[in-house]
Amino acid sequence: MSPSSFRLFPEQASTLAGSVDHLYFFLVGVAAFFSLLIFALIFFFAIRHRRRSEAERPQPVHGGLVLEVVWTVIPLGLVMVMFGWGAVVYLDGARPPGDAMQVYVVGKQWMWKLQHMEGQREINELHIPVGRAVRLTMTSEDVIHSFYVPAFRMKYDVLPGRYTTAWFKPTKTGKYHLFCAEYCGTRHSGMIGWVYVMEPAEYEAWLGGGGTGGSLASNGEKLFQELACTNCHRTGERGRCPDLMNLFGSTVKLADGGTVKADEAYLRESILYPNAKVVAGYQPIMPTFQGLVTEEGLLQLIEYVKSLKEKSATETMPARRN
Amino acid sequence: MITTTTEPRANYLTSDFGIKSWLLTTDHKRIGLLYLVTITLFFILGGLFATLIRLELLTPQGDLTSSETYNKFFTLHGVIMIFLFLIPSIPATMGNFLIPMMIGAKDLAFPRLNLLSWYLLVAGGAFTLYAMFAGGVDTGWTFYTPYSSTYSNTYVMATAVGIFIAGFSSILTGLNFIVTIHRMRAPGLTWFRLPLFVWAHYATSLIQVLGTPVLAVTIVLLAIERGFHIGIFDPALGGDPVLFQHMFWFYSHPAVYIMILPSMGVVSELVSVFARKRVFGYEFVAFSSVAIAVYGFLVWGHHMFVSSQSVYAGLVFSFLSFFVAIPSAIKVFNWTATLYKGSISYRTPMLYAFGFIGLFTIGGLTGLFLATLGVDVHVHDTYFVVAHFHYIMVGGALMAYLGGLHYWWPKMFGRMYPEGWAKLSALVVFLGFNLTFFPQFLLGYLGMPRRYHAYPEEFQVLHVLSTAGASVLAVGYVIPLIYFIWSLRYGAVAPANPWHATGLEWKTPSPPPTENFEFTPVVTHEAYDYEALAQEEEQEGVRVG
Amino acid sequence: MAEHEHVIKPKTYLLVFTALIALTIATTLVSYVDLGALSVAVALVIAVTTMLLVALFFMHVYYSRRLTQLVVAGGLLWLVILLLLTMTDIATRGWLGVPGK
Amino acid sequence: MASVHSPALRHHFDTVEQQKDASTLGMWIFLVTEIMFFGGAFAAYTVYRSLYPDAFAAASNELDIVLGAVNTAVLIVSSFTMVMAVYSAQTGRRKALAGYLLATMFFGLVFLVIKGFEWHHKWVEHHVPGPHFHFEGPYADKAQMFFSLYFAMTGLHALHMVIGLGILAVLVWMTLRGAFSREYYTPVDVSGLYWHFVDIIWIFLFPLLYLIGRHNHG
Repeated sequence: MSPSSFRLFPEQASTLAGSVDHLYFFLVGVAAFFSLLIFALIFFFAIRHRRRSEAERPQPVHGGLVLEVVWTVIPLGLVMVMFGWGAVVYLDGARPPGDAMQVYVVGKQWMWKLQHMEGQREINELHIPVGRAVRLTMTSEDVIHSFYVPAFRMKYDVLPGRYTTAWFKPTKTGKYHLFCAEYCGTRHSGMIGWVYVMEPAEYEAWLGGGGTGGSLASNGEKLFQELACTNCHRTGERGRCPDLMNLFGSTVKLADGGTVKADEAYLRESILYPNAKVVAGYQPIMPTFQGLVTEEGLLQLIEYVKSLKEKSATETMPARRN
Repeated sequence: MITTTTEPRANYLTSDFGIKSWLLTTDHKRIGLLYLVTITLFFILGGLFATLIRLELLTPQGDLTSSETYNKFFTLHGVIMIFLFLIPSIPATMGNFLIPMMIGAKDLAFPRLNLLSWYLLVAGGAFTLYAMFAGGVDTGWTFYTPYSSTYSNTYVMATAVGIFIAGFSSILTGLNFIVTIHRMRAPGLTWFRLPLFVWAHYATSLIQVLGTPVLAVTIVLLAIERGFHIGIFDPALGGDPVLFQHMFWFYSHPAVYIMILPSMGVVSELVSVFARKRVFGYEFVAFSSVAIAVYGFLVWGHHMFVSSQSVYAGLVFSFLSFFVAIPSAIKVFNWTATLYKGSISYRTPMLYAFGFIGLFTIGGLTGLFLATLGVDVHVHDTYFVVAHFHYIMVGGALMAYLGGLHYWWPKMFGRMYPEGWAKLSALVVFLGFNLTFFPQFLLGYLGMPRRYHAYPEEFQVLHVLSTAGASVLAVGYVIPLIYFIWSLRYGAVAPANPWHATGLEWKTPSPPPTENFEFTPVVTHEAYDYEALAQEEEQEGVRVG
Repeated sequence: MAEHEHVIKPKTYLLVFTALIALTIATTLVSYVDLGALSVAVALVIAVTTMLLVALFFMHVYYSRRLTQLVVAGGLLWLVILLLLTMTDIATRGWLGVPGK
Repeated sequence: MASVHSPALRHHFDTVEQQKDASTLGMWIFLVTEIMFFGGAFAAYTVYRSLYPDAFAAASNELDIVLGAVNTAVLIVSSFTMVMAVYSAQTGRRKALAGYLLATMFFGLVFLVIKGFEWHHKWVEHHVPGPHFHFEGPYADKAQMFFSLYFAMTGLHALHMVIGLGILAVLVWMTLRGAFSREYYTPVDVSGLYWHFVDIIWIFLFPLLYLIGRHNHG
């Protein structure tokens, strides 16, 4: 082992790291104070009131209600501070900012597959620019995993059959551990990688280098055509199937009278279980694509549908270009 | 007492001989000893796996065993230590042995059920051992789906059946205790005259009865899913793996209190006897046990802050979790206050009690870190959690178990343990424990995930410290194992009440006769009344000291 | 205590039995009526009433000592805790505007 | 205290009262564990019904409401014969006791037979979850979840019925041997509690499984 790599405190490399650490120091302070208090009192009493003869019979001391109230109320106040402070930090870490750049994560036994909007795919490595918020949309192909970057103080489970989100904003360039934190089977400890935080210019260069085979949305579009979705879903046309233009983020009226917000989870469900939520005015005629699309393919399709935002009349026009 | 010295009466150990008299006994004291032997074996087995885990982690590369094997090690370590050692530990041994005596009864309410409970634990253990010898199980003791239901190809079913059966042992023990404490108390023994040990076991039993069945049905649903490929938790069928976690933790969080509440009961007894003082704030300590048992059921979601549980639920569970801290804090403060102006003896059980209070304080306070949402996101599923629950379960529950064993050993076997060796081992255990587990807090905050077979180099220094501590700890556990066995034959003969303690269990010979008491005792004063005891001893002519 | 001395008349049992059968018929028939979201509530109210009749009279909870009544109430309370806190997660996903949570 | 001498009094109790109280309390606590055991299954049911209400309604309509209602009535009748058995024991009528116990067993068996027919029917219709599962209409996937829960819950309930029948058989045998008297009939009493509990579980299973969204489909 190299002794230089030894450390006792993790690096702070995200906006969240500082606020988590502040809260942590507060907790360490409280814990240290009470531990030392108890230790000191035990030592002091044990020595001061040690048994001097076997026949010794100490005078009984009767409990005091005041004391009981004091040592109930003080801890109660302290833990309420912990709760409030912890909740603020947690909500901060849970809500991705609107301008965050999107990265898709697929976990599988035992690797991380990451896709950038621009189409770059990575395995067990994530390259990102410093100073820009990154929003992860994550799912798993098999069991539960957990995306954990200690230097960012950020962790969130990655579940099969569901999209979870997490975000961070790196503040320091460098190379940071990426771990799987939820036990996922034999090579769990091998499901690790690196997050590379780069200067924006460096990142642009990295993005430019190497053929990417098109953006995520354009790959999604290709898949959309390969799967013959275009036969029914035609943009700007009210055919047998709903128009997908401007769908993402809108509120969809359903056949059973309810409504649903068209988010990633809804799109995913509609591709895999088309009859679960049928749009008002349409028949449940869409076949399921279960087993025909991989998790990564699903993310590409979703990104394609997301890209159908502009008032463009031509349906073949990709929404984003490299 | 003076009259009996001429001709020693048969006690529960000598009343009958032969293997049948043990395997078919309905005497709660003998059943307690059956448990003692059984769980000691499971502890040694679980400890063996712990040793192997620590050896593997000595180096960053996974070089001692393969990752398959390592995963089986930590799974079996967890399953055996939790379900076959810690859950039965204090209640099934000392609780079984002492509760009827402490309340002045001849036996538990359902003696045959008590024996059945022991057989169920043995059967559950047998299934687990079968799984172990057939090839092991690698899901972790938490059995999260869909890994356990679909992906693992190890002996999940056999282990699950083992846990299911052992669970019924726990349920029936709890049921037996509740009925016994309600219905079998001696005349005059009102609720607020009960020893705090009994209060703690009553609270524990509530959890066993209310929580364990949910684990049982969760295991049934898991088995149906794994055995028949029909999915309750399978995302491919619209199932929710997070539901499994809810149902699992509904039991498994309160289960932590099944392990720690009885130890709190033991420590209350020890602190009182060796300070010769009534426990400060008796009512508060008694009610805090029940409060912990009740609150314990409202907080399970704090194991799931990053599981994709809703943010709102996260806030609710975090808020509720902090309230468990209050009754725990009340206990620690009251124990400490009990020492004030006491007559404090440094006998071995008291050393363990000191150790318990200190380590439980650290364990409890670090629990606050995990209830705090913002910090838990970082330390969840890292060695911080591992360190925290070992401070509670090993530093807390196991220290109290050993303290209690030393304290009641003379009552159980009529022999004293060797004090010098015992003090030495208590010291070794305390030092070894801290060396093993304190570095793990640092590892956890650094980001070392749990259940890792191999790890990045920068974590090695702390892992080496931890492994070094574990070897010290192992020595600390081997010493008592040797001298306890030695004392059965060579230990000094113990008097009926070697500590000048107040409980009813000390008013009967050591070891006690089969029926516990010659006459049903009548209780006329509160627990821990050392003045009344002194008067009694004076009348009976017992020389103090 | 009072439990085994208290012999309840078969007439009471017969009355309760009739009520139970009537409730079963009621719940079956009412399920054909469109009550919207209320239908679950109605079905549960009838089921709880039926349960209470069985528990109070057939199982003698009505005549039992306080402790038994407490045990029953405690068991039901814990069931509510299990259901309520589990649904605290399931029913509140997305409440705080965090996608997927 | 030891003045009460009953052959049924075990050595570690002081009085028959204490012994009976202990048994009754023990059975009630056991029933609480049963509440929590079934409670876990009800929790799963609640979660999935709240997530997939339409699929649950569609799948529920595949169940036979008549058989379900008849079975509910059969169980209520068996509960009635069970309380009458307890009453007969309290009043020391041994023959009536045996008769009511046998009647309870009979209705219990009727319930299981009807249940068996229902299960068989589901098997024939491929409504048993697993690789052969088939469900017409838009809700095939989520309907399988309903049937998984249906089989798990009714299966666990039926298992409890079978255990109950075993207990009743023992009681009949004990009655015929003259084990019970006006003074001692605790086993009848506590077994009755168990039987009624199993009845109550069904009282909830019936509306929750059979009676969802009937008005939509008739």
